[in-house]
Amino acid sequence: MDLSWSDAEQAFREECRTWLEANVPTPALPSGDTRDGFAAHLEWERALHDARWAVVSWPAQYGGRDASLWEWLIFEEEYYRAGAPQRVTQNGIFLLAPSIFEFGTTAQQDHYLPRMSAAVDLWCQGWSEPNAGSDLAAVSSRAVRDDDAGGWRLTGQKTWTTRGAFCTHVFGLFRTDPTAERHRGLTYFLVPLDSEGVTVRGFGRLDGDEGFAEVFLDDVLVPDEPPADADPQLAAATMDRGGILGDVHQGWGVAMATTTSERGLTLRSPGRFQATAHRLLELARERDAEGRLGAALADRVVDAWVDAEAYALFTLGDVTGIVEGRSPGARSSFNKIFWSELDVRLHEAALDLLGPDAELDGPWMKGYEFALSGPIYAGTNEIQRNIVAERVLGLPRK
Amino acid sequence: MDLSWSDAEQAFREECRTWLEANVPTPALPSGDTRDGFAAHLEWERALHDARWAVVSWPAQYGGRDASLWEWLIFEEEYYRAGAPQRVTQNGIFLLAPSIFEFGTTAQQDHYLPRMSAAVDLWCQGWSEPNAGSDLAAVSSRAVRDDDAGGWRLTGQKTWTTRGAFCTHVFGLFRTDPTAERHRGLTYFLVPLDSEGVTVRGFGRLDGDEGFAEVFLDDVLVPDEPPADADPQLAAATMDRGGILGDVHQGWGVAMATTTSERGLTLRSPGRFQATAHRLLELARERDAEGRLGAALADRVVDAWVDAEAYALFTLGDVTGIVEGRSPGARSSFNKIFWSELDVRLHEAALDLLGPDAELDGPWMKGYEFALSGPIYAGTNEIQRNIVAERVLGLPRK
Amino acid sequence: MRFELTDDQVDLRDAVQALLEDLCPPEAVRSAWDGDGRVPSAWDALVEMGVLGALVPESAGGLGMTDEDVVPLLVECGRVGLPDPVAPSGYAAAAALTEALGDPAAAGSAAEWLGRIASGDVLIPVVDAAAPVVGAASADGFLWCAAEDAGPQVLVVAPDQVDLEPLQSVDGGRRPARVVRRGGEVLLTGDVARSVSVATADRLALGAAAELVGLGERMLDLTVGYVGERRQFGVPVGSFQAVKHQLADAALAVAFAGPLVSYAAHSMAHGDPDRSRHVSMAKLRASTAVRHAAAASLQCHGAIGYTVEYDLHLYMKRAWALSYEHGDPDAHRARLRDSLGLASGRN
Amino acid sequence: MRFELTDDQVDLRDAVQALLEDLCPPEAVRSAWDGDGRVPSAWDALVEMGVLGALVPESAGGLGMTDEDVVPLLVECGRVGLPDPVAPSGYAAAAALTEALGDPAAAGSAAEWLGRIASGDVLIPVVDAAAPVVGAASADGFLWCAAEDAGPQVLVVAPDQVDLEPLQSVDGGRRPARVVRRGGEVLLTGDVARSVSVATADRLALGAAAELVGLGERMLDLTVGYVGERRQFGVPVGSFQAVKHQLADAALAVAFAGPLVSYAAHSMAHGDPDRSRHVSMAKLRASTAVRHAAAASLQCHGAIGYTVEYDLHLYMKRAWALSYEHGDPDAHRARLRDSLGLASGRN
Repeated sequence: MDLSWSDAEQAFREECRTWLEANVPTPALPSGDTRDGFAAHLEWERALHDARWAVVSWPAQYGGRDASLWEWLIFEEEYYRAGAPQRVTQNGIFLLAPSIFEFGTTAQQDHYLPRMSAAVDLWCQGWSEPNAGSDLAAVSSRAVRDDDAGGWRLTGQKTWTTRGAFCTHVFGLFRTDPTAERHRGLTYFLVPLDSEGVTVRGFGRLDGDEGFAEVFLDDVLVPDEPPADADPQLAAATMDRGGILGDVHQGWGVAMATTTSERGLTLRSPGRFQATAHRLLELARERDAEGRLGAALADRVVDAWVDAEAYALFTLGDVTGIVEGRSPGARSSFNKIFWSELDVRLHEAALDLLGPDAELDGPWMKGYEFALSGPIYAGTNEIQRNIVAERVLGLPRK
Repeated sequence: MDLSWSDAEQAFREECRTWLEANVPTPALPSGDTRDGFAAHLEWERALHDARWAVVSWPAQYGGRDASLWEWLIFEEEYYRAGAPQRVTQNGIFLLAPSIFEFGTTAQQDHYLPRMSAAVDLWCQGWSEPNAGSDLAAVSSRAVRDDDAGGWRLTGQKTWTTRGAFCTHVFGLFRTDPTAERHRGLTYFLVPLDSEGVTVRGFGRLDGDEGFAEVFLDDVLVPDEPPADADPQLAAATMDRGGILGDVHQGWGVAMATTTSERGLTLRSPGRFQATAHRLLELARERDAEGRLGAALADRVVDAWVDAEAYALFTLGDVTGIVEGRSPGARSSFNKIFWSELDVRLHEAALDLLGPDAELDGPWMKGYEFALSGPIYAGTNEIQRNIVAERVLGLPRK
Repeated sequence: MRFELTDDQVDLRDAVQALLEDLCPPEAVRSAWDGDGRVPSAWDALVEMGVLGALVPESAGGLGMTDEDVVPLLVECGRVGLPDPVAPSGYAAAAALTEALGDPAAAGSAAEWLGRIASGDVLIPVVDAAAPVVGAASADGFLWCAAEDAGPQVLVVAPDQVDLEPLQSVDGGRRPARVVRRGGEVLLTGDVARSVSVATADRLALGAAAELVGLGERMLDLTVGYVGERRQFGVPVGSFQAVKHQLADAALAVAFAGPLVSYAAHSMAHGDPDRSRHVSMAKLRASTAVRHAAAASLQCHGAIGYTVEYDLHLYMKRAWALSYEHGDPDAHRARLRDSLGLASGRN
Repeated sequence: MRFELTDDQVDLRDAVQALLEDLCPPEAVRSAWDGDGRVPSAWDALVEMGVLGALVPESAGGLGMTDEDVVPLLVECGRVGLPDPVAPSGYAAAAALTEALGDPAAAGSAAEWLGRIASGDVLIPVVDAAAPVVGAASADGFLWCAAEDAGPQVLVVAPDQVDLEPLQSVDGGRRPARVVRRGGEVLLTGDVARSVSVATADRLALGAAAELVGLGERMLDLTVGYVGERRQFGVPVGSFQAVKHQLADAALAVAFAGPLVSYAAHSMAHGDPDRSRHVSMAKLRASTAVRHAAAASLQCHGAIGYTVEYDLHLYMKRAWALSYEHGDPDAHRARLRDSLGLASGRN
């Protein structure tokens, strides 16, 4: 066991902290899930990119620093400790990029990744449909071959698309073989939202932000990949109009690559929860100084704080394994369940500290509302518990 | 709303309290689930019977007082408040008697009920089998018709039979029609344990008492009911050798009568948990007086105490409804879940108060071990939650 | 012994339930968010029906009912998420003024205010001036319980005798404000003021507990309906055991909170010496049970519950707010610790 | 940065695991209940392998290892439910005596005792004389941390210098007793005695936490095996979502306790200034997680788990006992409150 950071890692942390201290906007930006706030966040994203902090673990050619997973953890820790803004580009970076790295052609990687890290292309996810939420394989949006136009024509409806009203592109699964069963016959499409036939309707989220959208597609043409020997400019223009990631009918596997990616959402950076735990502790100390902290409530603060530390340590173990080539596999469902429910507990403890003021629309209530989405999105915790039971513990499916 | 007791009910309570104060044995009897303890408990049961406290809500002709359900509640409250011994006859009184009242012939009622209330016949239940626990309808013990002998021949194995090694009779379901499916083709038999072909093997329970037994039946003859015009003495002798309750192949319905009986196990008397809550409070006050009661732990005591009160009030509502002819129906599953998990919480809080001494083999640890069986027996709480969801809330079965 | 509403009480409750279902559907609650936090048609109908004056003595123009009659109606107000201040004004303040009728010096003002309450004016009780006061902006007055240096006082305070600092609640139908008092008419002092202050705090807590129970039942109804319809993996979501058990647990918690609320109403009506304890039991359990129901409801809805276009959030946010108002769970546990003789448990 | 055992540590742990699986099956634990609470064959093999002397410096006849090496072995002792006092004697007492080697006056006795521990003698540490002391009856001596009026002392106490009052534990493999000291040889006094006392209490707590993690994993293994085989309603019990989710939750709790135990071992080994805090985190979470695992295991087993003929109870009762020993969850939460600067939270 070696819990020390190398000199290079320490230097990385220093550089990162110094830059964040100098650049994190104050006062805090308005929510990135509102129209005005999103614009402000885009400026921040572009500043991050210019200083090469947008995607530290990516190759330099795509805007990254070739940072190790340890350095990525350090970056995240510093980012949350600095109270830096939420990442409105995260659905591209965490959900789509891993699949592009694994399944994209070199041409696709070269085209899409730099535009993503520079916050030029702004990606939202098109997983859920009105009748396909937890049951992702039930998607009914379809894509029909159009040989004359040299591509596919997409029709259907996607929903719960976070920040969809502010983004430029959507990625998602469409049924290309209507005769195949469920997981089969799906293809992973990339679609610009300014394509003809796309309509986006924003709607309100629990916390009052216009953070969700429905995306309607009506006979939207997505062109085939340009031939390898195509004129580069022409090829770029074609890819600007969208494309297919991975093989036709193989979209399920492409999508699943995200869910097991170590840089995906399942490995939520511990820094986020440790920063929240730290703020919780500060709040409890204020109450304590006022002589208004009950011991029972203090114990709930202790429990939540301990769990944030436990999550950080569990993640260190995961990352050690990944760095040494051992994938956590289905154990990543442990992470998803734990961080999402921890986040709720941290905020509940804070609201309890606020007592009669808890209902006021402050940062803790906002944070609580957001935390409540954690057990629902990215695979409900019911699904995650099934995965733990069946794939980690080995209980029978039926 | 009228939360006062009538003069008659007050007088009943006084009589009951006075008798209990004079008669409850001190020191407390050893556990009735041990061989010696069981014998001591039998003496107590017979004293109860002689004073007509054994089955207060039964008709006087069977040893009762024709007490109302309210008076039964009063009796139970006083019984637990007085710290009177556990009822080793309870499986007969609570599980079998309701079915005899509903399905027994007059001859069976006249024969079995007085012997049960007098603790002459000591009944244990034969529900579970090695492969039929929660899934009671999976019983495989069978009964085959023997016309020559004028009865049925029973073969099979029953298990988890509480106090089976000390009892005189067993009741349970046997498969009389092997071709019928699951719930169908079962018959409810009454069997003396001294019948030829019965073997009883006691074994140990979690709490160290020899409280369980397996009952093996090998070609055990249970005679048909004597004809209505039979000589009374001969009829009694026949019934002494066992019989069938209800109709052949209709045993499932007979057994289920118990589970919905207001005097069955689902309506656990609140007095039991209020008495435990009272002891818990006393323990907490002792710790408090020593300056060793943390506020967080005090809060757990408060929560458990409140829940014991809530259970008592919920039961008052149930009893009001029953008295006025409204059956609680599937809502009785609420009671089972609540009292069984409340009992665990009450004991956990007490053990937490004991701290390093919690592991010692005292009454709280014993009580905790017993409480842990609550969520398992009489229909696991998983089954009860299914019932609540499907029959109270109306969620779809499939 | 009979632990159940009388037939008359059931009839009144059912009538109020029908009225509110008709006049306070989710759309009306949404309008209240966009407007001033009121649903005028429902309020007027409740006034018409006598609900606001239910507790007001007949001599003062009311129905002369008791806590036992009124508390079940507050459950119904909660069930529809009515944002209007029925509980503070028509229950807690009305009961306090009824006490004040017994004091010759206060009787005149008290009778006048009771009449105004019965006809729909709003008198908001304030027992903890540090906490946000809901409905302050549209109040016709405040019934103020003050702990002055000279001793406890109960006052009636006019809107122009206070300074308001409006606050934003997570529930847009509530309009909390911090209120600072600059004047007022002293109604009661001394021991009577003290006991009226305690009883007013108790009724505010019990009123919130009753509304919480209604909200809990409403959220569960919504959720049971949704998971019975919504299909995933080829079956209704509600057929999954994980969903069933979450909802069974939440329903169980709410089912056991209800009797504590009824019991506390009985205690208040009969002046039971342990009534404050019973109120704390009711508010504690209603708060924890309904938070539990809110969490289960949201989780079982999945993403749709997380949108403002769906109705769940209207009831959930009200439930959150009420669970903290008039004594959060920790505050009532602390009062119960004292009441149960565990007062020194402070380590 | 590397949060994982070294290959050498893994090899040693695997060897101990294999040895214990072989020599301490459930039947051996049962025999210990009927006998004197010991499993001699396993103990002798562990002595032979050097486990009892793992922490003893090489100069005193041991392997000179650290907390990081030894704690994973205690997880394995827990996994098989070994009742023998490996953690108290071979870990907590051995570490204390190693500290005492640095004091010229104490070094002689300390070295002698370290040698005896490594060769299998039992030295039981006592840091809280009011609490039951497990294994007291078969101890060759006690390492006694006493808070005398004159200041802290660490003593070695012989069996004939104590009075024992035997107690009955729910776990028949444990032999607790109340121990009253009548004499003893003072090894350390003053600040060194104080710091050794704290470190000894920490190691006792951490040893229990490590055993708890092993017990939790063992109970879950047993349960997963059972519900995979046991059929009801025509399917394996383990295919019901309610069973799956109970076990997933319990496994999750245990999985997140493990890293806290490893981290605390690292802190103890490296003298981290926050080591006591880290130990409290580990013991708190190991206790709550493994109680959770015990409850889920029993419930998912149904009635069979409730019998003494089935093995589950052997591990469950040990888990209960260890969760209370050397600081129950409330005690460690209190220490964490202080450590996190919430010391005055006493209302």
